[in-house]
Amino acid sequence: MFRSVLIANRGEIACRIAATLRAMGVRSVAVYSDADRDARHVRVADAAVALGPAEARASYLNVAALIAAARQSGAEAVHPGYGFLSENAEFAAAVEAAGLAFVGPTAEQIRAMGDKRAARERARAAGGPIVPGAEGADAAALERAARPLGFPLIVKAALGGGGKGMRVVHDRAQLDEALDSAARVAASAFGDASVYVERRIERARHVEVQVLGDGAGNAIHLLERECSLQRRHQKVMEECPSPVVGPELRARMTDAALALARAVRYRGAGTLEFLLAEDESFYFLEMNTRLQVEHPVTEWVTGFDLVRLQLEVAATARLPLAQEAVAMRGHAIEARVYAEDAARAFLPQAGVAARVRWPRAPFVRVDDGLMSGDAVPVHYDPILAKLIAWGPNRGLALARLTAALDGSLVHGVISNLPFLRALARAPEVRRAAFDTEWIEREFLAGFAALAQAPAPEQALAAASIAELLGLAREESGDGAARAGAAPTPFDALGAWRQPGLA
Amino acid sequence: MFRSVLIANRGEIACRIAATLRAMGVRSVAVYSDADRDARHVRVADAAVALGPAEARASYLNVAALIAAARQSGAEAVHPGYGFLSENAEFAAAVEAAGLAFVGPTAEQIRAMGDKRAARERARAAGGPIVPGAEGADAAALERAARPLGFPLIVKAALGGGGKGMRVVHDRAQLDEALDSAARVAASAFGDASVYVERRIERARHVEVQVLGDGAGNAIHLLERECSLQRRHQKVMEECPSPVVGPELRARMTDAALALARAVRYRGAGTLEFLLAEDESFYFLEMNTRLQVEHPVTEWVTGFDLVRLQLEVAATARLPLAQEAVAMRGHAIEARVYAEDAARAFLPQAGVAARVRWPRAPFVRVDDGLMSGDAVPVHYDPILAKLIAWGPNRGLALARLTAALDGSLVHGVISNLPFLRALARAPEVRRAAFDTEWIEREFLAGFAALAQAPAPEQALAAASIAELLGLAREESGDGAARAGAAPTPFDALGAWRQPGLA
Amino acid sequence: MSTRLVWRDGDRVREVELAREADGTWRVRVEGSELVVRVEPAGRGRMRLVMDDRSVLAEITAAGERRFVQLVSPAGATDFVLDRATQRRRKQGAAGGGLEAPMPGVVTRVMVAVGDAVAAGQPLLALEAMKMEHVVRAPHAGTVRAIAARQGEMVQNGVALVELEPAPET
Amino acid sequence: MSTRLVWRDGDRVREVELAREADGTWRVRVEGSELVVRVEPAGRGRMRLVMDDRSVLAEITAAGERRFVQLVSPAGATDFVLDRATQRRRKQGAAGGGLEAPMPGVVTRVMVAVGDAVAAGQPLLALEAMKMEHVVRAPHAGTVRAIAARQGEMVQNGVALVELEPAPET
Repeated sequence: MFRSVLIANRGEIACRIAATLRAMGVRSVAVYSDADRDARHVRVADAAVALGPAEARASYLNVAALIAAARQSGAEAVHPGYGFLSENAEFAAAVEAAGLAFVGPTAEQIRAMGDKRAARERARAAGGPIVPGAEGADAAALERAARPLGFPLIVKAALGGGGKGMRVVHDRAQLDEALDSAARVAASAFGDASVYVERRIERARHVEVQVLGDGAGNAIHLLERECSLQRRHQKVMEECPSPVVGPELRARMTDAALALARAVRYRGAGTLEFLLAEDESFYFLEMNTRLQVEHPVTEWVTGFDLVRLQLEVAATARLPLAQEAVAMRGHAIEARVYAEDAARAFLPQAGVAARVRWPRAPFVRVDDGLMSGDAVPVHYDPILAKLIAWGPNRGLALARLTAALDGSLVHGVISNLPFLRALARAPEVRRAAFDTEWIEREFLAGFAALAQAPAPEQALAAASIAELLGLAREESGDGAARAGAAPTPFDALGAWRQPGLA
Repeated sequence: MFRSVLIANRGEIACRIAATLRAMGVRSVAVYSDADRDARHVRVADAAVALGPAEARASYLNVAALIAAARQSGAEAVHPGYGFLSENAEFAAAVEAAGLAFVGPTAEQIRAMGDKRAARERARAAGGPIVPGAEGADAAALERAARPLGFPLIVKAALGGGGKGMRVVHDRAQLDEALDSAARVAASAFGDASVYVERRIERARHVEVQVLGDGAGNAIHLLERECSLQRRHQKVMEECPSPVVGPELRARMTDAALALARAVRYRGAGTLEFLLAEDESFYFLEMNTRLQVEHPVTEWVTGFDLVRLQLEVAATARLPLAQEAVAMRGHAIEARVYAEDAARAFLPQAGVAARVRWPRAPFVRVDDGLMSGDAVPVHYDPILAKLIAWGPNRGLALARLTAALDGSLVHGVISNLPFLRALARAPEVRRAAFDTEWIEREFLAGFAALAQAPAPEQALAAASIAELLGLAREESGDGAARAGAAPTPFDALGAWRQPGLA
Repeated sequence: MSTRLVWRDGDRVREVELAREADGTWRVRVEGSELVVRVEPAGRGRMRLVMDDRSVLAEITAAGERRFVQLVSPAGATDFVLDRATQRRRKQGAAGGGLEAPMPGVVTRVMVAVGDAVAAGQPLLALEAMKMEHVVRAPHAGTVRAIAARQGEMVQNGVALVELEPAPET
Repeated sequence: MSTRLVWRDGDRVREVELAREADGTWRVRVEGSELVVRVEPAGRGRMRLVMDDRSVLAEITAAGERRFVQLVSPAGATDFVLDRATQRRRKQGAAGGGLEAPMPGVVTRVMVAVGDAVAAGQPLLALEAMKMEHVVRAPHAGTVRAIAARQGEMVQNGVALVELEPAPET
């Protein structure tokens, strides 16, 4: 095993990787931008190297600075986490060129899977089901090729991701403009105007399969995850197993995933995303060549630490376990806590999280990157933490997740906790009756009305009483927060215990 | 299910019970003494009732105040936790006489199992193996009856517990004095001078079986726990399963446990403690008629929430699961963090825990009752938290527990964390080669030498540099701590970033 | 003796009148309805509001003018952000809003200059944060009197960006 | 320019001499050996001591005269409690110790009175905390000059309980 690993990331995922390194006795090296000097991921690592200015381009996306940090700190391997450079082939190549191990697939595999159109082709070649689609050298050719597919269609950027550049087209009249617009967005966002079209699968669910390959053509799977609860193609809650996948469908989906992973001789942990139609047909969507945000639900249900498995594959080029060792126990659900204002179009938030409290409860796990007084910088993805709950069945897991959301507090920065609490209580979520567009189609309007309703009298009463009891002191805001204090009305004043006050 | 449950306890166990109630949607009612007004268990409950002065006798042991609190708060049931009144038959009777459900066995069952000698008789009647022993109306009769047992022997108080009043006798010459002394201690500690003797089983392990009964003669088991790591008969680390119990022995032990539980028509969760000899023979020791401190290891390995099971039995008088539903997965180990100075004879500590940090890591659970700035009162058992780690095998669980201990910080009050860290790293603990006396016989001396060694230069350097950088300000001690701050050298002074300082 | 407090609650202005009785209970009037609450300690940073038939845990954190309020009851937790509605902010709110930074971010483009006449809905400047761009538009026609932010500058949530004098009504 | 600090480390008195170099590094001398360390930030409340061949995380918390120190390295975490060794405390330590409360607790019995002559090892008073009783005994023969605690009183760790004047050496 490596003696020292550099974590080329920040926030909760950097903390989570450091936890596994500590349990393995491997020295962890954190990196940080100027905005993250005091961040939790710096505090938990054995060593830390400054990268540069706050902007991601100058720090967490700065390949040269990261390679220099790895060399300087004596790291033998680099774990990229998710986001940032985790799916950047040039970074993977640069790490290996520097004589270090990249905890992930080869640069070629990242490149091949990063081109969504090429990935589709590989999936097709490996016998995987793909959504009927069409390509074409130019708009006219594409349009001709798309004719047999019927409508609705989706136009996608070849190099896209995260839904960027995607357009849904309901009839022939919209197609020209959509192709044009998608190509423009693709050119500006991904530096390549190539687009392709796919038939749109209605009311589809997003189900993905976790795989682990040794780089020599062997691969195993670690079950599937259900990630249909999305807002604008961003996952909100994920679970393992999928509540709609039975043993037979699971076998078919994992077989398809493994066929592709083996065909490309995939190395490390990866995820094959599928669209699952209501008739249980499924279609390859794309492959993520990195650790997923939602990996903890798989960890809980299978009992395996995915970061540890990644490191073992990277260190030995061998699979550390056999398929037979993977068993499913119970059900796990994750909720992603973001600094965003769900009541105001989910605008991202930043600032100082003066007071933060995450729950501790049996069968609840919290992967957090933030404690009271920590800053939420404006520069990065605003994920604050992930709450994960397990239960012997889905109902109990969801009840525990709901209680965990109620037991969470983020003050000083607006978070999406109210949104997640409402979502966890929605009857459709309890019944698992949703598809990838359900949140936007059916849930959001009701939530927005709720979120914009006047605050109840009790809230106004509580705030007003606290104000009279001394909270109004301005220094109890940012100042105290920076000093690690949790400002409260009672800290400042014992007077409230005296009945004679006011 | 009950709509509202009063938790007649404090600290980590009160917090842990409240967590399950919250996930079940049941209103929780905390109780608190004057010393616990600001304690964490008060903060997490839906309602809270003051009991009285700090001394346990006037608060957490005050039956009348507890019954009044339950009535006043509208609770329908009372969960006693462990310790305090959890094994007090009069309390259980008073709760039921008040028309409330007692989350535990009947008063008669508590009384019957509380008399260790009577419990031995019941175990023998149920066909359970008991340590060969002897009784007698007076010292002379006891001595005569004990002759066939040989030596060494143990003299025990009939109503004793926790090792109080126990004496080991190595030869005939010591017996008279030991009987005399044990009777005196028993009379003063338990109000009853009755004693009995048992043959001493050498190098025995402490293995206990978790059972759950419906009160009508049906009972299931939830595997065994290994609790041999003890100091002065106090458990220090516990695990599930026992590393020395295989399927055949497990079947024999759980059968013996269930025979007794069924014979007494046991109601609720209980634990049958056994001594396990090196030849795999085992002997009934006693039965604990309550939730054990170490229940989380069972929860993790079986996947069941024991507090929830207790509540379900109390509410329905039915077993909520069948024996077939209980399966074993992986291995879990718990370490108990106490406020005690392991370097100075484990003297209990109290004060303000100015800074507290518990780890968050995959497969690690922390049951805590203490956050930064909280008081550790002098009046109660000084348990601060329990760290529990799970792994697919014992080695990984222990590695994670070790990392969790390293990731814990308790400042302001001396804790036994250094002791636990050393213990988790001991080769005998790694090999699971220990018995109930191993810590005192072989581990303590080496640890004491280590603990009393001079602090390393790095520690002196760190403290001195911090001092020069401004930590010396006296107010950063208790004052700031009470205000919820985490005092640190860096909070007070940004000057250390300037290379020109000093 | 009672005290009056004014809060900004989203787009609303809320008035609270409260008084403490001789027996220590609080009498809180919010828009016509009245709450009688007893306040109990609930550990550092928390209080319990006890009313006739129920009680609720409340936790309040100050951050500048804003107060973060969490209420917890057996039915769950809810979070609110209230703002000490100062004279300045209420006036701005009345002028139509939309001229404060809706999120913290970096000003990527400034599309107007002081003295410009702008139409309602016209883009004034653009902010970017965490991969999202947000365009601040004129809430009404008028003349730009001041611009408080420069391109490349980082601004906090709620900071005034543009001062816009309304065009005379026609 | 260097600074000298004196610490009580258990029963020991430890002296530290430290100076900051022009380049920002610290030169720390402890009983003859010398450490050269660079101090880096490691988040609020933590610092990283970087030495030639290794680095260690350090976290220090003040509680009265005591400093709680945690060091964390890949080899694990270790905790230490150091005491600002004031003149008063060092003198007491030199007098034999044992007259301070060894743990926080309630004084259950006071077995001597002011003016009593006591023998070495004689019980002076008893403390109880969390079910444990601890008897404080005279570390040497002498005369009781003062008793700072009464029966039933709660005392903190380290508080002086009895002032004992040593008997003249024979």
